[in-house]
Amino acid sequence: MRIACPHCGARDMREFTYLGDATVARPDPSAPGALDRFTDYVYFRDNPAGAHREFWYHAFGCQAWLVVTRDTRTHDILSVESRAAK
Amino acid sequence: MRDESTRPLGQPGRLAQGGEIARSRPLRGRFDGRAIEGFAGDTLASALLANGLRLVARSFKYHRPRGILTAGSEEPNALVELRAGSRREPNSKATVTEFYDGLEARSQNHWPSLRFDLLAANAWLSPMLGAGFYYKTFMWPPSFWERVYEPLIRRAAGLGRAAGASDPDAYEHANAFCDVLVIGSGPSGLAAALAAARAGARVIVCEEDFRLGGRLLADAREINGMPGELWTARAIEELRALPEVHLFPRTTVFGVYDGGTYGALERLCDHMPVPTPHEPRQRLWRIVAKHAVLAAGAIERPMVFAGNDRPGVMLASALRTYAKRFAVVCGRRVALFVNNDDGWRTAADLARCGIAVSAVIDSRREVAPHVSALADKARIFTGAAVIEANGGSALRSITVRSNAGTETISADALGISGGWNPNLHLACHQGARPVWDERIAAFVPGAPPPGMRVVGAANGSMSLGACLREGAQAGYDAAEQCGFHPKAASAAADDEPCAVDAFWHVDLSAKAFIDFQNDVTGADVALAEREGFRSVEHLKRYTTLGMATDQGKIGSMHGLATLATLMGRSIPHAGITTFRPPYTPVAIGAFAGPHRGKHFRPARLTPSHRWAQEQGTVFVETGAWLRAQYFPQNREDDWLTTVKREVLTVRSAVGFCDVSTLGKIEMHGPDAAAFLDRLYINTFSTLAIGRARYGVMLREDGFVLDDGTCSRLAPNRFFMTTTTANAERVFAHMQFCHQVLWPELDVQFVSATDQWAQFSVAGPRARDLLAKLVAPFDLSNAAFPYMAACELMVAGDIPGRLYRLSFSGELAYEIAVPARYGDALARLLMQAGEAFGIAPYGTEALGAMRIEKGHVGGQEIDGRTTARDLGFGRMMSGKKDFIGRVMAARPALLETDRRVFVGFKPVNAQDRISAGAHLVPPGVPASAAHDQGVITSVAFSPSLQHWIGLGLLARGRERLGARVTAADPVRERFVEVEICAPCFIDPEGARLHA
Amino acid sequence: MPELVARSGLEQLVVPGRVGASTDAPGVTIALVQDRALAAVLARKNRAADLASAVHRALGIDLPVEPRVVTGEALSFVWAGPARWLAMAERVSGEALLRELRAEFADLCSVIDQSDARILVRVSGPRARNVLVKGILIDLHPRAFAVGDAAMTNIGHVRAHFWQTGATPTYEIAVPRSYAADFWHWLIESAAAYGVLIEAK
Amino acid sequence: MRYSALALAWNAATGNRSWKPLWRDPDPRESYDVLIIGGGAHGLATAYYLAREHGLRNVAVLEKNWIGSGNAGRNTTIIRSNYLLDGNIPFYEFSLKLWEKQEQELNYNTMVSQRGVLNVYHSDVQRDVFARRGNAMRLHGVDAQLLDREEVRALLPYVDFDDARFPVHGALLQKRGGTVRHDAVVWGYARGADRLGVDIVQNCEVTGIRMAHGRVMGVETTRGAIRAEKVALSVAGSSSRLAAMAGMRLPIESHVLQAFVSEGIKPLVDNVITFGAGHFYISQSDKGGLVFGGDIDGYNSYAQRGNLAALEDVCEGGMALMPMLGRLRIVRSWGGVVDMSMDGSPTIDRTPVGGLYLNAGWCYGGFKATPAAGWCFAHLIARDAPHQLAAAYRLDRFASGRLVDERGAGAQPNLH
Ligand SMILES: Cc1cc2nc3c(=O)[nH]c(=O)nc-3n(C[C@H](O)[C@H](O)[C@H](O)COP(=O)(O)OP(=O)(O)OC[C@H]3O[C@@H](n4cnc5c(N)ncnc54)[C@H](O)[C@@H]3O)c2cc1C
Ligand SMILES: NC(=O)c1ccc[n+]([C@@H]2O[C@H](COP(=O)([O-])OP(=O)(O)OC[C@H]3O[C@@H](n4cnc5c(N)ncnc54)[C@H](O)[C@@H]3O)[C@@H](O)[C@H]2O)c1
Ligand SMILES: Cc1cc2nc3c(=O)[nH]c(=O)nc-3n(C[C@H](O)[C@H](O)[C@H](O)COP(=O)(O)O)c2cc1C
Ligand SMILES: [Zn+2]
Repeated sequence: MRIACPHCGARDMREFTYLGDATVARPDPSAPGALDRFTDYVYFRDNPAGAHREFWYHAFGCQAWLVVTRDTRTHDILSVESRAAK
Repeated sequence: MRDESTRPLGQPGRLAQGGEIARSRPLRGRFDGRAIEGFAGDTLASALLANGLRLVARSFKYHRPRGILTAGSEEPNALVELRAGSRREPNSKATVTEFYDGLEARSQNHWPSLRFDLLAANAWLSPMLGAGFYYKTFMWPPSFWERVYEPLIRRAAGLGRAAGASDPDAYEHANAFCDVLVIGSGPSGLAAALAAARAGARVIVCEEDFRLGGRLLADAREINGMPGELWTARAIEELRALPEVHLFPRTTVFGVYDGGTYGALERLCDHMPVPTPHEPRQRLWRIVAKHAVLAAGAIERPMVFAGNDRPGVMLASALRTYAKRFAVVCGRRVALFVNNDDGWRTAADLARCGIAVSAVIDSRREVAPHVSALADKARIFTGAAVIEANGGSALRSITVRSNAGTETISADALGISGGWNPNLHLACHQGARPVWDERIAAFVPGAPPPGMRVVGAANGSMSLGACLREGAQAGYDAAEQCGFHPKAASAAADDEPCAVDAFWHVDLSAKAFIDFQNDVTGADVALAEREGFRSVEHLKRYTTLGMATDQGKIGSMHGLATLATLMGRSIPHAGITTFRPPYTPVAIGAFAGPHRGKHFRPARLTPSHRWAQEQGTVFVETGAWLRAQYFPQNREDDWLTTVKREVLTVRSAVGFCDVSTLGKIEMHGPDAAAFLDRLYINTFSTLAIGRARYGVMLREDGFVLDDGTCSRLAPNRFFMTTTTANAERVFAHMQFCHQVLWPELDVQFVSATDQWAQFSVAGPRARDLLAKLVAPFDLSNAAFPYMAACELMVAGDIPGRLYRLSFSGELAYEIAVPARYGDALARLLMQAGEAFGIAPYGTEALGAMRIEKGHVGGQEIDGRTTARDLGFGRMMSGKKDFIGRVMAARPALLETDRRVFVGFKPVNAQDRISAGAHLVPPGVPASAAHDQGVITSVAFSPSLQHWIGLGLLARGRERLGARVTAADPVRERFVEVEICAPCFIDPEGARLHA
Repeated sequence: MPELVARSGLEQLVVPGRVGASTDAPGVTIALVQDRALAAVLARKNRAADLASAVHRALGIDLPVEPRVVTGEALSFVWAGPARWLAMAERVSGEALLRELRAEFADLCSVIDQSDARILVRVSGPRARNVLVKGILIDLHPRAFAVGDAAMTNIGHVRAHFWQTGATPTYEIAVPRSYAADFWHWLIESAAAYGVLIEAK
Repeated sequence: MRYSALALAWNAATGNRSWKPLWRDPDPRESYDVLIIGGGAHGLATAYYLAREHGLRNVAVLEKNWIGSGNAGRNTTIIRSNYLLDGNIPFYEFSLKLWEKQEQELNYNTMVSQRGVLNVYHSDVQRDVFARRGNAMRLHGVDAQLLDREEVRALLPYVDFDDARFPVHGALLQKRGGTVRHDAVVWGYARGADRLGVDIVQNCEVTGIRMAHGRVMGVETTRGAIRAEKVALSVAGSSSRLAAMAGMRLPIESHVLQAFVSEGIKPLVDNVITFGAGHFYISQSDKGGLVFGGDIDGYNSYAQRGNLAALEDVCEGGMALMPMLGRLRIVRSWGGVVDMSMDGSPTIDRTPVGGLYLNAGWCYGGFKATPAAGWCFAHLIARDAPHQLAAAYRLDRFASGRLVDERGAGAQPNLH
């Protein structure tokens, strides 16, 4: 698998580490029901067979956290965005 | 006997002329101890045949005599043990083993010998040993499985013997990129390569054979009016001259991976007895190609009839290959049994080499006259079949059934051709399902993976003309899509007849082999169907069809087709099993490449490594690092003596230890303090400049992630440390927090782990020692108290850092200098410390002292403990959010009977406690019901003169002074221990504040 | 007070002379680059553009915004990630480089000494590319990677930052100091077949 | 027909014509008492124990492909109960005990081979971590032995003790651990369940779950709708997809795990060996192939195939541990979709939907659990109450914090 890092260019997957589901967002820790929401945030995941937005970290490269949209049935990479400030 | 084995056989099978062999370079080797001769350009198989050896192997299950079936990597029978000693390679295919001088090979899987194999008796039992027989028996008595049945089965199974010794050869990895990867160098591949390369594209051609040319080396054909081999030679010459073309013979593309990544194995030195110096045996290529052209050709199918595995029965195309390419005749009385036009060409090609074909048996009723004309001298049987191949360990005759009845024809070679299977393996590695093509009665590639084009015989286009056209077109298209301007192709040849009628078996007897290598017969397929294994995948797994080293290249198609017939289904409906990498077997060593032995993983070395080596230090692998474990001195003969001395030196004088392995992070920026507040459970924004603080981080799930210290060097400048083990994970976590969670924070950080050589200098004389190194810096308690931190000059003018941190509990400092000075600083510390009785200490003493002081380490931060468990409950700030705060408040994490961090000392001071022991109340059996915790770390305390331990115990903090049993049944140690506070030395901290 | 002597840690390994196959001319020439100061330069939040202009004003060079190395008179900058660079200067101390950069660009970036965090190796010669492709999974063909190009990647299990400085080709490779011995081993093994010259510094 | 040596002989004498299919191939009926989704080892074992232990025979197992096509048919066959945590040991030990009598109960030779499982360690710290685990096992009455270097050398002379980056110091041995012929387990349970009346329906993909008033009503399949009051999900790597049909998200990611087999060779590796310093484990199949694997590829995938990086990583581990492997060749690689859970442990529990039960999250280690998972899942389905051996595997543990995290890796599936 090769991921086109927006900063570095297309690179083999072994330069990256994986964190999974990027559709979740860290809840407001002070909002009511925070514990339930955090449980959801930390443990419960989208796990689709198809397009999946997921976090990859360009560990050996530029150390940017990327949001990669990838088809989990074919491993085709549909898009890559960076979360690193430019 | 000896005489006989060394006497050359004289190559009775070698034709007087022809062949792509170098007659000027004769070679000698040995097969089963017998001398064999050949020429450069031979394979072991062609040499064996030239020497007149036809029986070369015994089959897997029934130990049937086997010969050479093919001339390629699809060979199921002729597997040998190649080389000897630690280089022995079992199951090597004679058909792709290049012959070299001194080659040594042995036949395998027989007892006592190849010719007289007593295990051939299995064949008599074959009715009982059909598919899956072992699932139905060997169940009684139950205890016999491991002791009797399984060892018997294991010994019978398997083919060759592994060397069983460390592989002495080297392997290498390499990466390549190209516009067009061409897989296979037959006419299709060469045409593709030429079209793309002429346009200027970067082209790589991989060919598994040691010679390029594919079937053009084996078949007598013409291209552009010239002999095929001449065209090939010219094409290769032209390609070789182009700067952007790389031709890789002896290189098999074995797998297709995501993103246009192809795995290929180059055999650099397999055609010599041992690799040349500095060369690896094999090189594993990862090829990233924008486009790939799969021109892997087709694999001929056998015919299924009784005795079809008899030595002498060979693929018709193999007969042609041996004759034309190797100038070897496989028999003097040759017959052919075919179901397609192409098989007939064998007669014409062999005739050209002076070998007459005596009979052609075609299963089809009708054969076009211009096809049958190819064998004008032979007896022709149409609508006929060979029903049995007769003979013992060599073919003697065939029994033919035709309209005219049954007759036996004398033959010592039978060429069989059941049609051709496009070699679509690689087109399917990404999961594409092949589709059935009735025209050629074979599967052709479905949608190939992105970027791949399949051409020529691999695509089901069997005629040479079509191969050239398709190849050139694919090369053209690929180059064009890469932005080049290719020109139309020029090579042309006829579209020879290649009609075929499906023909799957003559009979389904127990002697009609479908999967030769696994001895799967027609009877097995029928049995499987009868027992309900009606999915092709069930058939495969129940009978082991297609699971041998040839992965069904030879037999699978017949098996699947037979199943379909038996069930009355169409072949495409029944389907085909999955193609998986590797295309042909690949050595495990090649995948590992250079990462083996001491270089399995890099050993990270500390700045003082060299110096420590000189001290005769014992090193220990701690994760990625190699660290000094202890520094034995003269006459210290066990590690504990050394460690005791090291600890006592620190406690009484001064010692030092390289702690450069700690993860180090430099953090700058206006929001650095705010960022740290969110990372750690405690607060850092309040930290004064020039001060350090201990900090604990949680994971978002509320369990402890890591601990370390963080110093504030300037208002917006921090220096933090992580544990050695977690450095990478913490750094990535921090990047996540910054980039994803809080991008609004203006903070910058980099890893500085390798930048600094950092030494802990500890002991009552630490200040006196350091004073010599950092003068004129004021080290007094007032100027530089416990937990102070600063930048300063070391040894005059080296910019360094000093932190007054203590892991040992003594008056201690961590001093850091740029890593290049680490070695010198170690030497300087030794020299300057001599007057104070200094000793270096290693990780053992470091660990012992941390246990004496009750600091948590990796055994306590095991990913299941909370800050409260470890005694950091009060550090958790209630005034701010931080990672893990919310989840740390889950009910189970707050329970009062959790196992918490406490210390242990043996009730009987002589007793040794061990880490890993479980804690049960005294006097009760050591059973799970009574399990209350565990000892996580132990050390011998030289100060206390007994073993001490740290651990996790249910309600431990409420039970100080009480006793539990430390039960260590795996080491048969049961020790009564007293629960104590996790600090054994100087609990008030007087020493570290000294 | 005795002076502290700088050591690369590779003294035992970097022995000038020929190793590997005895070819007429060495296929690969390898040298340890010493006396070069390195500093990580990280733009403050939203200040990358300002930093670039300031660098341009002060040094007359453009900070690379993609993986490249830009060489100025006294200073070079290698791109090291989004809004991050590795500044390099010959024959000055890390401390001096730090001081200079902090003085010039104080509010625009954070500057952190990395002079000792890496070992820098120069690999050149007609077979240099053949050696690097054994570890680097990046296209090094001149059409794809030319003089001035840079990349961060891994060589085997080792993190590496490298750039091409000459067409011969010549590359400079920075690896974390603690990995240097392992990296050196790999490098020499991979180059041996081509004949290696290890240069004195 | 009962299987035995005698039966083999009799059939051989009569042309092997009387063998019968191991299971019928029925069309699905309109309704069942219980529908089990997933014809893997777990689903079939569940059906078998439902019928045998709870007398529930109006049961169908629905399988989208052919039975055993999922992880049951692609795992590396290791069974063991050498766990650390209290939530795990009794469960896996119960499973091991069921394995020990499985062949006689099923009258099918599943080749349960208790050849011993060794986990080698490389340092004193790792030794103590293994000792902790071994002691936990012993406290639960499970066999465990801590071997030192020489004891390992006697068993595994070919391991690299000398030139290794991480020299072997010893091993934790569970003698009763071993391997089982994976496909035979599927076929054996299928045959057993079929004989008790269970319908095994292949090529029947569940495409929807019918619910009303918070209760399950049945399923939609590619072979039509089927009614049932109880629906039990046992679909391993597809768990999230099935749960999504019922409107649930799970604490699971589906990852690819690869495995490899070498060419067949004469006996070479007699035990199951797991390398403690890299990602590698190995055993030799009775057919002669070395079956080995390592870490998951590390990313979500339903492709049932992986990439080169993981393959290289595994072989590096193999060569580091046993450099004699170098010249042996891999003949095939494959991948399975494993249901990696957030704490590395499974869930056998009810769901918020009445009558819908879940058996999932087995990660890379659910094969060894097959008998116990089937047993406990059957109990849960029949009684609507969790079995006490699976008490730790509840869904609410993520909210409560009562996790079963053997590795302590936290909520990141690819680290477990
Ligand atoms: C490479 C590999 C190696 C492993 N090694 C080991 C090991 O050594 N030891 C060990 O204990 N464990 C091992 N495991 C894990 C083990 O294989 C699994 O945990 C276990 O097999 C899962 O249970 P199962 O057999 O029921 O799953 P599966 O066999 O996967 O069964 C699930 C079934 O559900 C079916 N299904 C899915 N969706 C639907 C639908 N919509 N409708 C109908 N049917 C559906 C699937 O087709 C599949 O047949 C390994 C796994 C892999 C992939
Ligand atoms: N008339 C017929 O029925 C018929 C049938 C089959 C073939 N043919 C003839 O055979 C020829 C086919 O030409 P072609 O070029 O398509 O195929 P080819 O068989 O000539 O060449 C294919 C080449 O690919 C190589 N190869 C296969 N897999 C490989 C891999 N994974 N990695 C590296 N190399 C690999 C093979 O070693 C071979 O040299 C034509 O001459 C055609 O006429 C005719
Ligand atoms: C324990 C075990 C042993 C195997 N042995 C072999 C073997 O000897 N030969 C072979 O071709 N495949 C072998 N396989 C792999 C299967 O052929 C197949 O690849 C695997 O079951 C996955 O199925 P799939 O490849 O059809 O998707 C083995 C698989 C397992 C789980
Ligand atoms: Zn990047």
